[in-house]
Amino acid sequence: MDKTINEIENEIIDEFNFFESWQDKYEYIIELGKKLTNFPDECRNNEYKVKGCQSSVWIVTNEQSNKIIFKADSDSTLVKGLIALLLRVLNNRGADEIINAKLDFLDITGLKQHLAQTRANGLAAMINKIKMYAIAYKTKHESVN
Amino acid sequence: MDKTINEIENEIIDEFNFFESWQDKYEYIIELGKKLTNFPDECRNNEYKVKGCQSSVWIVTNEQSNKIIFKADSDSTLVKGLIALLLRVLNNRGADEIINAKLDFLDITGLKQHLAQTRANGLAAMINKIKMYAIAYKTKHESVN
Amino acid sequence: MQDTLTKKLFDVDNIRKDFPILGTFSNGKPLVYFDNAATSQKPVSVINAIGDYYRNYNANIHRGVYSISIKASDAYESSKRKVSEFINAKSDREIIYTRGATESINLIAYSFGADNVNEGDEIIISEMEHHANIVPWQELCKRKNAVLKVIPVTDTGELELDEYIKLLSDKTKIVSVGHISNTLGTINPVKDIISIAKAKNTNICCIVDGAQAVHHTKVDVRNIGADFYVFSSHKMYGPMGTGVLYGRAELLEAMPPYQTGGDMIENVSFSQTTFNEIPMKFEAGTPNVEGAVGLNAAIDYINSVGFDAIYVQESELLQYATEKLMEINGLRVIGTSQNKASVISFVVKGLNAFDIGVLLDGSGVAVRTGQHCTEPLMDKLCIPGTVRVSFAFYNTIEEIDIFIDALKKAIGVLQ
Amino acid sequence: MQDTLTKKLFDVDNIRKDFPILGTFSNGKPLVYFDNAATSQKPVSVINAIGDYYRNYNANIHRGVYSISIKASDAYESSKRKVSEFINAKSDREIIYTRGATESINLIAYSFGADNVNEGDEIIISEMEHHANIVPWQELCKRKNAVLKVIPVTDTGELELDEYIKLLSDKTKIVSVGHISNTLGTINPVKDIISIAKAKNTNICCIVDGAQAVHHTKVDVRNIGADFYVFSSHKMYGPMGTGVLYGRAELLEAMPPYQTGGDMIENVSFSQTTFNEIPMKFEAGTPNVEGAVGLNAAIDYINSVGFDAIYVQESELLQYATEKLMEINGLRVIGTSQNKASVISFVVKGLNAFDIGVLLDGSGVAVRTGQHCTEPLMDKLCIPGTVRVSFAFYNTIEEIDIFIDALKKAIGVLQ
Ligand SMILES: Cc1ncc(COP(=O)(O)O)c(C=O)c1O
Ligand SMILES: Cc1ncc(COP(=O)(O)O)c(C=O)c1O
Repeated sequence: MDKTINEIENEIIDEFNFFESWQDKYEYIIELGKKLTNFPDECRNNEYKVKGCQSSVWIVTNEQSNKIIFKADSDSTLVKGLIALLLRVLNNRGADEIINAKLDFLDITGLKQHLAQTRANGLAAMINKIKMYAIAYKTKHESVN
Repeated sequence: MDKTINEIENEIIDEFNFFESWQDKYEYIIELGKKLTNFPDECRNNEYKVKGCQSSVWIVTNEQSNKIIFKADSDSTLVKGLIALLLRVLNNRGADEIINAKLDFLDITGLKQHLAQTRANGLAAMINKIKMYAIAYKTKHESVN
Repeated sequence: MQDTLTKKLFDVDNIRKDFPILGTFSNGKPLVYFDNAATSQKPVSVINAIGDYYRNYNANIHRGVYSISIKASDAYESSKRKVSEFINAKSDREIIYTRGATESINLIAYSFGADNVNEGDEIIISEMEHHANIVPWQELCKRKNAVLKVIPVTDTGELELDEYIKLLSDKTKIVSVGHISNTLGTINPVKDIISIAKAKNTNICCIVDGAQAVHHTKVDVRNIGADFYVFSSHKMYGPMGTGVLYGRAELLEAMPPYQTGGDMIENVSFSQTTFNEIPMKFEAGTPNVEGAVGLNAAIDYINSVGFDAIYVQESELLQYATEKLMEINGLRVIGTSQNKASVISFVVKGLNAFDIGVLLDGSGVAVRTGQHCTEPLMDKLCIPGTVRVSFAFYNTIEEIDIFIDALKKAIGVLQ
Repeated sequence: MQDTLTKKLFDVDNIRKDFPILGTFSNGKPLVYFDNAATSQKPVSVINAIGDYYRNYNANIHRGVYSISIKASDAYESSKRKVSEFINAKSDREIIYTRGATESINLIAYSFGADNVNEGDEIIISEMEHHANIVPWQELCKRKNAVLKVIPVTDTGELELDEYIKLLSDKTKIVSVGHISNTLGTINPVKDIISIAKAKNTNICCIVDGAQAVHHTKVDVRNIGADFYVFSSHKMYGPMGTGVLYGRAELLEAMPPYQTGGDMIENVSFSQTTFNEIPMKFEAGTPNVEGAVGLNAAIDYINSVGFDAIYVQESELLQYATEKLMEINGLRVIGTSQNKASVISFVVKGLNAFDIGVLLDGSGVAVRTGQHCTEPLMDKLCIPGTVRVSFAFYNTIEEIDIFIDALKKAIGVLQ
């Protein structure tokens, strides 16, 4: 995967522009959510849980040749769809890239306004967690060098 | 003094109807207030004080041939004027008369709305006190009989 | 014949014109507002009363010597009298304005609790209480080393009165229960609950959380026998920011003040401060006259519609919506008490409540999803949350049809 | 030249059109509203913001999944950001909405006091404090067996800083002073007061009661160095029923909650309840969105007028009125500090303040009389009360002329 974060964000923005109604956009997100199935069952517990008022989000991470790999899940299909979009942008990247990502697509697509901004869904907490992982990874990596 | 409470109240109502503006009515009340000077100096203390937020009211009482006699004072000239009106109606009467007095003139003249209703002036507390005196007097009197 | 008569009692189309927001659009669709248990919408008479207040007689009250201050004081006092009559209190001295039902309960827990609850004493609440009627008691128990006892709830969402009776003991000092459950809609037999407690010991202090009740049914605090009764203006068509604490004068008089500052004092000096009489003793700071004026207008509005008409309309909505929901496959209504207000919680098998709520919003339908500030109840029922629809008398059968259609579509997309 | 420029900065006739109540009549005379320190009047933008809220997006916030709830949440959050910028807080997490300045101080006294004030500790306030900044500390001292120390006031109505320095000790835990006196108009050197305390011990908690300040002068809480800063919406052209508590995040995070209930909790169970993060931890119950929206509009209004223009206009009113008052025989101005806001208290020899207030009302002039919730200050100055006039930027020189004429007439009648 050689595309930059920016390129993928632009892809997503184009995709969302393609839909006319929010009804359609939601359906697309739900489809993405239904397809997100690779989360390890044994990790769906409190240790990996991110606080969210109405829907729970779980996230696990590991590292592979200087890249960080995330897997995440939620009990909400919509939130899973958002996770899928988010991981499409952030997964399998270096710590610096993740830390510096502005994630403007959430605003530009209107996802933030429609879904991501409600405190209820835990997405903000998840983005936070992803960035914290990246910072922790970087600190560890730098102290090794 | 043979006039009934009602007759005196009506006199006062007529007097107030005579004035066109509240300015004039206030001036009349102030005149009455200035003339109210018979309060015994030594009684202007906490024992005889009625609670009022902004102006203080003092009141003393005694009895004379089945009638109750009040003397009262205030640091506000306006309140003194109101006291003068009130005592013109209630002074030197029997306990029952006092207890049953409705004091409608306060409403009809607009005095209540303009002056007497503000918690500030202690007039309500004074009326209360006068009635309490009358009730106490009656109780004492009846138990004697 | 009877039916036409009832219909004439109440013309919902006309009523709806009184609520400007009901004519607005949400996501391009007419707004269907089914989150009335969270907060109600406001009739134009309430909105205008607020505007009129600020345009014509806004002033600080009680100590003012000038006309608009006297007018504002009068408005504040007559609002108190209106509330007092509305719930049949003995006197407006028993009506304290707070910020909301939550603050009212906090005030009782702090101030009544200060002198009347001691180590080992017991406080009884129920499993279906709103957090506002749980956490202040937990905190009081912590401060005092007292014990919280909880009346369990049946599977249909009713209080287990047998268990309640067993919980009552010589140590019971307070019983505090909700009049109507904001999650289940259950109307609790508060009069019975109180008379049972009082039969055990007349000194048990009985508190009713009426936040979900005062706008659905005529409340008579003396008939119920409550020592305290609390509710919020914003749930009864009045403005936000005002709540009511009714308390029996005798109890209020004996209680220490809660917040302190202006208006609630009689005399202040650095050596000694004395407090004002009730109700002012419990109203520290500049009173919210706007809120009082708005609440007054809200009660006038409720009275003009009338509880008979409100009951007829809301019952019809409840019944119709329940029937339509029951027809949906995999849908389960949570809270099936015989005696219910127009609040319906439900879950759909395999689906997340939040997802359903978001999709309903896409159709202009506003519902609440989640735990509704009743987490212990959710835990007891072993569900993570529900979708809740709650109706006011201004809602219609047509709106329910729109909702049911949107719900079916949402389920289809999500499954 | 400079003068014409300043004049152009500010056209009072236009400004007055923004405040509907200023065009009304009182007792047949144009209303002259000089009781701004008690509560301010509201611009039409604030009144309309409230109406617009109830007409278009009234909803309970934070947990809503539907559009108007999201819009209402946004409005609430952006109001917080507006307040945060207005007083230059570091973050909107440091802004807590309360019912008013009084509740803000009660919250601090209860919650900060709980863990930080112990037996024998000292709390410093001043002799010119409003009851709201006295009684909560007296109550805290009672609960904790702590000691209240009082900075004396000079005859001109200023704090005796030398005495203040002497009062500071190793036991001092809290210093709480008013920014501007509601009775005297004195602007206190709060920045100096705080830096003196912090030089003694950085852990001394410094609280400023800004109820009379935020609408007169640009407040920068970080520049002042305050740990807490409190004020009320209704005195700054916003709606009643909302107040602000600014607190440094570090302190707020360490404090236990004050009121408990909905919105301020994270998880509730009968065995354990955990609390939400700041600022929600301190906001129990349904937030007053209306108040937040109105306060936001009020700050926008203040910003659009600008503190430079406000200062110029209010200084001119203060100076002109002071001069005119000084010309009256037997009249004494109470509070003659060099550094004053547009508040003037006075007494007239041999006359009662209440009588003067009532007669002024007859001429349409609204003033406050009495002790202004500063009874200890009155005791110190040996006066039973004052007449107080307090100006906002929408007041005019012509209004002062009307007031002075009416005052002279009143004095004539009363003497
Ligand atoms: C200096 C000062 N502090 C505190 C307060 C209390 O404000 P509120 O009554 O709005 O709570 C006031 C106003 O009454 C005040 O002038
Ligand atoms: C049953 C019940 N009690 C108490 C409350 C608390 O009311 P408020 O948030 O207005 O203080 C609510 C509403 O949220 C409720 O539904």
